[in-house]
Amino acid sequence: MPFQQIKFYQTGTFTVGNRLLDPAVRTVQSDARRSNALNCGHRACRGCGEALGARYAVDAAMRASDGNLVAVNATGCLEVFSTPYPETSWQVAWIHSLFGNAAAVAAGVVAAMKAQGKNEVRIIAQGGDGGTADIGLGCLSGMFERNDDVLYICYDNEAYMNTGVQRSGTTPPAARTATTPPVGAKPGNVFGQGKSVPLIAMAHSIPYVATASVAELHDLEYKVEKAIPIRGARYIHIHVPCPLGWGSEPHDTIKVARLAVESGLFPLFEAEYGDVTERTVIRHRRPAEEYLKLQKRFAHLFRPQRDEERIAAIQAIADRNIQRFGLQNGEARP
Amino acid sequence: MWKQIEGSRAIAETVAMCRPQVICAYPITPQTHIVEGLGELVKSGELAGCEFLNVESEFGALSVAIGASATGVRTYTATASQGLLFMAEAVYNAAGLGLPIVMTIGNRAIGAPINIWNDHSDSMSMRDSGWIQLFAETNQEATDLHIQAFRLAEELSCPVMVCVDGFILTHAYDRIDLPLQHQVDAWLPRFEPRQVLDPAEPVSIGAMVGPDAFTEVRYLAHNKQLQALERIPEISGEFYEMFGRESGGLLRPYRLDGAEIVVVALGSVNGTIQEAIDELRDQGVLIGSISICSYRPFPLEAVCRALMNAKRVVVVEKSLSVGLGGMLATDVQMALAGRRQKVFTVIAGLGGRPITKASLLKLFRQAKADALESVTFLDLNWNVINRQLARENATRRSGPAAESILKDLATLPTKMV
Amino acid sequence: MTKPFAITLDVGSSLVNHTGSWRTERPVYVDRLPPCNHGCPAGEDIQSWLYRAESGDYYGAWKSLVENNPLPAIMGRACYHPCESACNRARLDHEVNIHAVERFLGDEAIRRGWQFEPVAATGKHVLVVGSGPSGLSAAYHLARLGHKVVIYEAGPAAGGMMRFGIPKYRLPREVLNAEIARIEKMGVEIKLNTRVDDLAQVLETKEFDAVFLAVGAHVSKRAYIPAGDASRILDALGVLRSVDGGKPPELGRRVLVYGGGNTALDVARTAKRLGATETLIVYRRTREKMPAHDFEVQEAMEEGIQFRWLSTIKEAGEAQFKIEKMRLDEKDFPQPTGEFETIEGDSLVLALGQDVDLSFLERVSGLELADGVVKVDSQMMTGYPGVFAGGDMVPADRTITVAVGHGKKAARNIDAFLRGTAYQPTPKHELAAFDKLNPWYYSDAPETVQATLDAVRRQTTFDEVVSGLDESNALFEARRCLSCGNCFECDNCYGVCPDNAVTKLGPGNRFRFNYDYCKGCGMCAAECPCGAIQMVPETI
Amino acid sequence: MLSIAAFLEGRHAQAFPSFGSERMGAPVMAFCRISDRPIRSREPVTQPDALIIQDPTLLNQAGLFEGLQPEGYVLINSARSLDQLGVASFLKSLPQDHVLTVPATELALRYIGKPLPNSTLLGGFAAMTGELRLASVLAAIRQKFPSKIGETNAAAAEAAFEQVKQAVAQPPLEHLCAIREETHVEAD
Repeated sequence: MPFQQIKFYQTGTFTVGNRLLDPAVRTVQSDARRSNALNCGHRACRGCGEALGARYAVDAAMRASDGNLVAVNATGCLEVFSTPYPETSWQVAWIHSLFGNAAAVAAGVVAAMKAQGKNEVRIIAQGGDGGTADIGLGCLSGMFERNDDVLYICYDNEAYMNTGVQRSGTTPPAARTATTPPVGAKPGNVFGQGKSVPLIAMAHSIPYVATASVAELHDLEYKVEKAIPIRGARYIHIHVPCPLGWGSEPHDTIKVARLAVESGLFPLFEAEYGDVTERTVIRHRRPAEEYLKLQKRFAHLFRPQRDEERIAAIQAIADRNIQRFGLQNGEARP
Repeated sequence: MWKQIEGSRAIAETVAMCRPQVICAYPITPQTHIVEGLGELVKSGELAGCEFLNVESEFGALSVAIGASATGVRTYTATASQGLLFMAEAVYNAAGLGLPIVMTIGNRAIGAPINIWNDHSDSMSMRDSGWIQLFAETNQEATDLHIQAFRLAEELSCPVMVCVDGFILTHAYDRIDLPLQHQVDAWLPRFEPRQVLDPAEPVSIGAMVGPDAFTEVRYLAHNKQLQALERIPEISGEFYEMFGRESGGLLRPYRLDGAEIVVVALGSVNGTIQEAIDELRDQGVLIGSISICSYRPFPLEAVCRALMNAKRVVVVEKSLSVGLGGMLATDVQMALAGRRQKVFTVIAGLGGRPITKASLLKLFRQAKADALESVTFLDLNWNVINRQLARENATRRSGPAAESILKDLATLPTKMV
Repeated sequence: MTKPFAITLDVGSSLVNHTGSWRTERPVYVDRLPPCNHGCPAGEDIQSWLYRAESGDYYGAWKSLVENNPLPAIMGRACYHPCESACNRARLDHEVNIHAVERFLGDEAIRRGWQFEPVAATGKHVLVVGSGPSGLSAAYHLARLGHKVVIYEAGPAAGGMMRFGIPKYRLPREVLNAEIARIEKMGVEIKLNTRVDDLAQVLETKEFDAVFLAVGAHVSKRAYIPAGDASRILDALGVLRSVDGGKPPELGRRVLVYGGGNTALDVARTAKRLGATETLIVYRRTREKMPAHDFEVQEAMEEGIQFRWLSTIKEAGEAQFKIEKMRLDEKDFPQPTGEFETIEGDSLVLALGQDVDLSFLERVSGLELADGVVKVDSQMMTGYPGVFAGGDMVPADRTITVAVGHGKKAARNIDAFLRGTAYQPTPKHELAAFDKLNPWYYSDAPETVQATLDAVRRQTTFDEVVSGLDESNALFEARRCLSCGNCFECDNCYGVCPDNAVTKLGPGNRFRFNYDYCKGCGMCAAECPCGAIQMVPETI
Repeated sequence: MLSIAAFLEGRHAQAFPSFGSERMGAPVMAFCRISDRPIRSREPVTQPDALIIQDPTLLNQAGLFEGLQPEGYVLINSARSLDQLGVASFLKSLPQDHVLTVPATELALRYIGKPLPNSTLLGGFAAMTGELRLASVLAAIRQKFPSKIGETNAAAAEAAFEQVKQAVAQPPLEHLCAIREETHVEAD
């Protein structure tokens, strides 16, 4: 049929589902039989980006592994809101040990599966930015260096939300947290050089590294489904807004994440064996300011008066990302 | 099979006979030879079907072990001293999750000042973590205890530490009767996990438990150790039936017949203590000793029974609860709660200081003469102490104690060993 | 295997925790009125037939289309498509080319010979006067309701203004004939060359239970222009009609057209096709003020038609016309400037608008006339019970689309009248304005530009200027629709809910909220691309 | 190797280093107990029956001979005489033939090709004390170093055994013999 090759505009190329597509090629999230790995009844805040990102990622991993999945979880919001005794929201084999050891526990699970000859079982480890970029970095690096057969997924909401929004290694410049209050001459977080776990992961030359966002479901699922079958250490860093910690509207969670991507502040790319191989080109570029304005954690950049210097400095970070990863030219992945 | 062999090597070969499926290693003296040996056995293929991971830290080592054990395989690791402290968080976690991991501790002091030599401060620091702690008196027992440890751990779904005196046992070449593989296979059942990470039967392990159930969880952990009190002697008995050797058990009495003075100690020092006891017995002194193998769970009843007729109890321990005195002594006192016997604490062998028969004889004679203080520091160099204290009294800024003491030691005549 | 107490839990146990109690707002699914539907004078449900068309179900789409309009092939060509002017897609890239898809469906129906199903007869008889768009539309809708309809057409062929007012190059006659024939197949009888000179007479016969008056405005307005005997002055409709009749008038090489409406353009472009080398449109105001549709002005210019803005014709001579320049006052009314000039011209065609000949109504009692049209109530009934009127005869824009809409509305009211009831239109939904949408989810897609015949060919023949879409283009175009205000099952709400509180009911059945777990975050509403979810406060 | 040799003769033996953090070349001590009954004591040897000194430069170290038994043995790795080493007078209290030197390093260089006198000295020790049979010493050496190194070490030990045997009369048998060995840490 001639129209099969045509893109679908009414159903939108970017919507979750697409009634005109063969169900087999639709997103996992559009499937009425998706695993709902993280089920109803969890105690995450309204509009929680992490809860959304976790279900996106683990459902995709479940489909890619045909249900042969074990998940290891670091301490943090995700663990606390999903498994308060006597209820668990997880529908997959799941273990929580400590804050800083998810990567190592996962390595242990892998070793045990290998020893038992259960090579079909795929292992993921997941944690927040604190458990990944800060306290868990040692174990993570060890897992990478040994090239253990683990897919580590970091849900980055850019602060220690579980303990009440304290600064983490991935908290962006100028952001207000409980430990970087908006007071004094330079309110909010310092303008440090930042800490990019994806780049740290790439420095280990592991088979696969990717960044993803809850605003780009197709892209996210593509990356998880691509990562699952790869043998060896893999890392996916997912940007997940936190309405509570960021001071954004619960219904704006995806919008905020989208602006992070479209401003260039959160670049989407893939890397294999240490080299960037793919990037997701920005469709409609937006100024960083639009992203900042939706979040109370940046309110002090605009009130009482605009902090032109620091707004420009943040825009410069976005510009650098776009230039560095070539986010505006080149072919977007179909 | 008899061998003249280093303790660490004997332990490595025996652990291998228990067919663990995951072993993780991180180097720290004096435990290192054990995992080196196991690494070699895995790489050479002698220990088949086992994954050996070189991890990035002790914290990582036990974390890997937690993951592996939760996946339902027999898991082993070893550490010592600072290493045990660095994995402390995971130590409590493994016990809390009820994972039957077996871990060897090559007992060593804890800094600062950094010290690589033997005492019990490291495992003592984890005595309340929920792990079972078994102390080996000899390298033969160290070897045998590992086989028993796996059985005990897996029966109760509770992790076990086998505490082996660093250097004194780990590095000593001894005459050891190594078990045979077929014996171990016959005696040690397959590991049947109580919980396992299995996509076919998914569960969530490691939930957050609030005030409504936390006490119950903790009580159940305590109850597990009470069950261990029953099983440890039984397992020791069953071990005897297969291997024809007495190893393990709750405690081992020595010449208690009519003993008025009873010495209590953990680990390898019991050998030297027994030498001293023999000599004193020859001189007609009514003295005996008990070597405690199971420190956690602590066998209150058995200890109480063993000390029933003693007039004085001398607890020789290689650790110090700073500001209190002895930890073992405190437990012994609890065992003797309500009885009138005197319990003396002797802090000895800290940071590798040799516990000599001579010093022990002197000590026990004092005990006989009822001339012991409630807390005694064996072979304490009072010259050094007095000078430092004097300095500190003279000026508040007296500099780091350790350095000044080393200066003193250099100027004072001291016995070189 | 006895699992450890409390620290190890069985999966799915969190379902006992009904987080719905956290909610302060609840999402509800709504249907909003798409701007295209809102803007269509014929009351077409455009979105619904585009929805069917985009999945390749052309028959279904056509059936849905003719629910409201029996003339898609004609309308797809001749309608000035206000739907497209209202289309939200224009805010993204370019409005959806709705008329092209409509025309594709209409042509497809003709090609495949799709017909209307016959219905059970009610035994009622209705007379329709005039077979123009509103007459045919009314006849069609009445016939679908089971009434026997007879059309009296004064002219030699059915179609009214569609046939006599719209040039072939915009509406090929075979298309017109095909869609009229389809209506006749339903049992509608068209009596040609049957002029009603006195309606009262017809009414007295009691032959009909109701009458619908749909006579077009065929009488051209005239303006007084002093003219010499030799000067050639014609009226636009006359020219167009004679061209259709096959007896083209003598216009000469240089033709002046006086007026600014669509008819002026039609006649100018016709003159060009009749061989005029120069065709000049003279209009008293500016291009911006011109009532004609801009795209027609554009096409005319492409064909070499010239324009003289701010000008009135004062005198007509043999081959010369005196023109006065005008200026617009503050109220944008043209005022004379007293500057004159003379231009050459062989003939002048007046296109100054048309009137309806209402003389045949004079004797109908109770029926009121005012400013050249018939007064009707909200049911489109005249002062005489059972006599209804629409199209050019009533106060409204005079377009075929409006006429078709009148036909439908009148038919419904006539039906109600025949049943002794009153027609109750269903209340309209809230408008699906652009700000209700989340357009991020639609990828950019430029309008498929219909291939237009090259200008040269256009000027010499009456071939259709704008050609149709092929199937894939039509499909592409249909799929540019944003489905404003109505769920198209894109699964966004189902996908973006962090609490899995949306139940997917399967194809065609849309979704249901599970309020046991919905925390009311509103993400579904924010991310619904077409604005079909609304957040309403919880009553606590 | 000493303890292994004793083990091979069916005796109980215990060997352990003076546990330290020494790096190559630093002076260290190692201890060995040999007995006919199980050895329980875990204290370092403070009153040795025999003292093997691998490096004569350590001779003037304070307390080197402290605790040495009246009937004890001293074997020194040196090509020089006791007089030349200046210890003859200091050790004259010991029985004759209980204090000897043997050029173990020279022998090692000759037979092994490396200045590693350990196993060589064991041959000398066996000859001097008669505590162990040469055969068991050689077996222990071969067990410790399989392959060619074992053979060369054994050859060196045998040579030392012969040299010392020349120098001594039939020695008395001890029942418990504790040996302290003074040496430098070697890389093996």
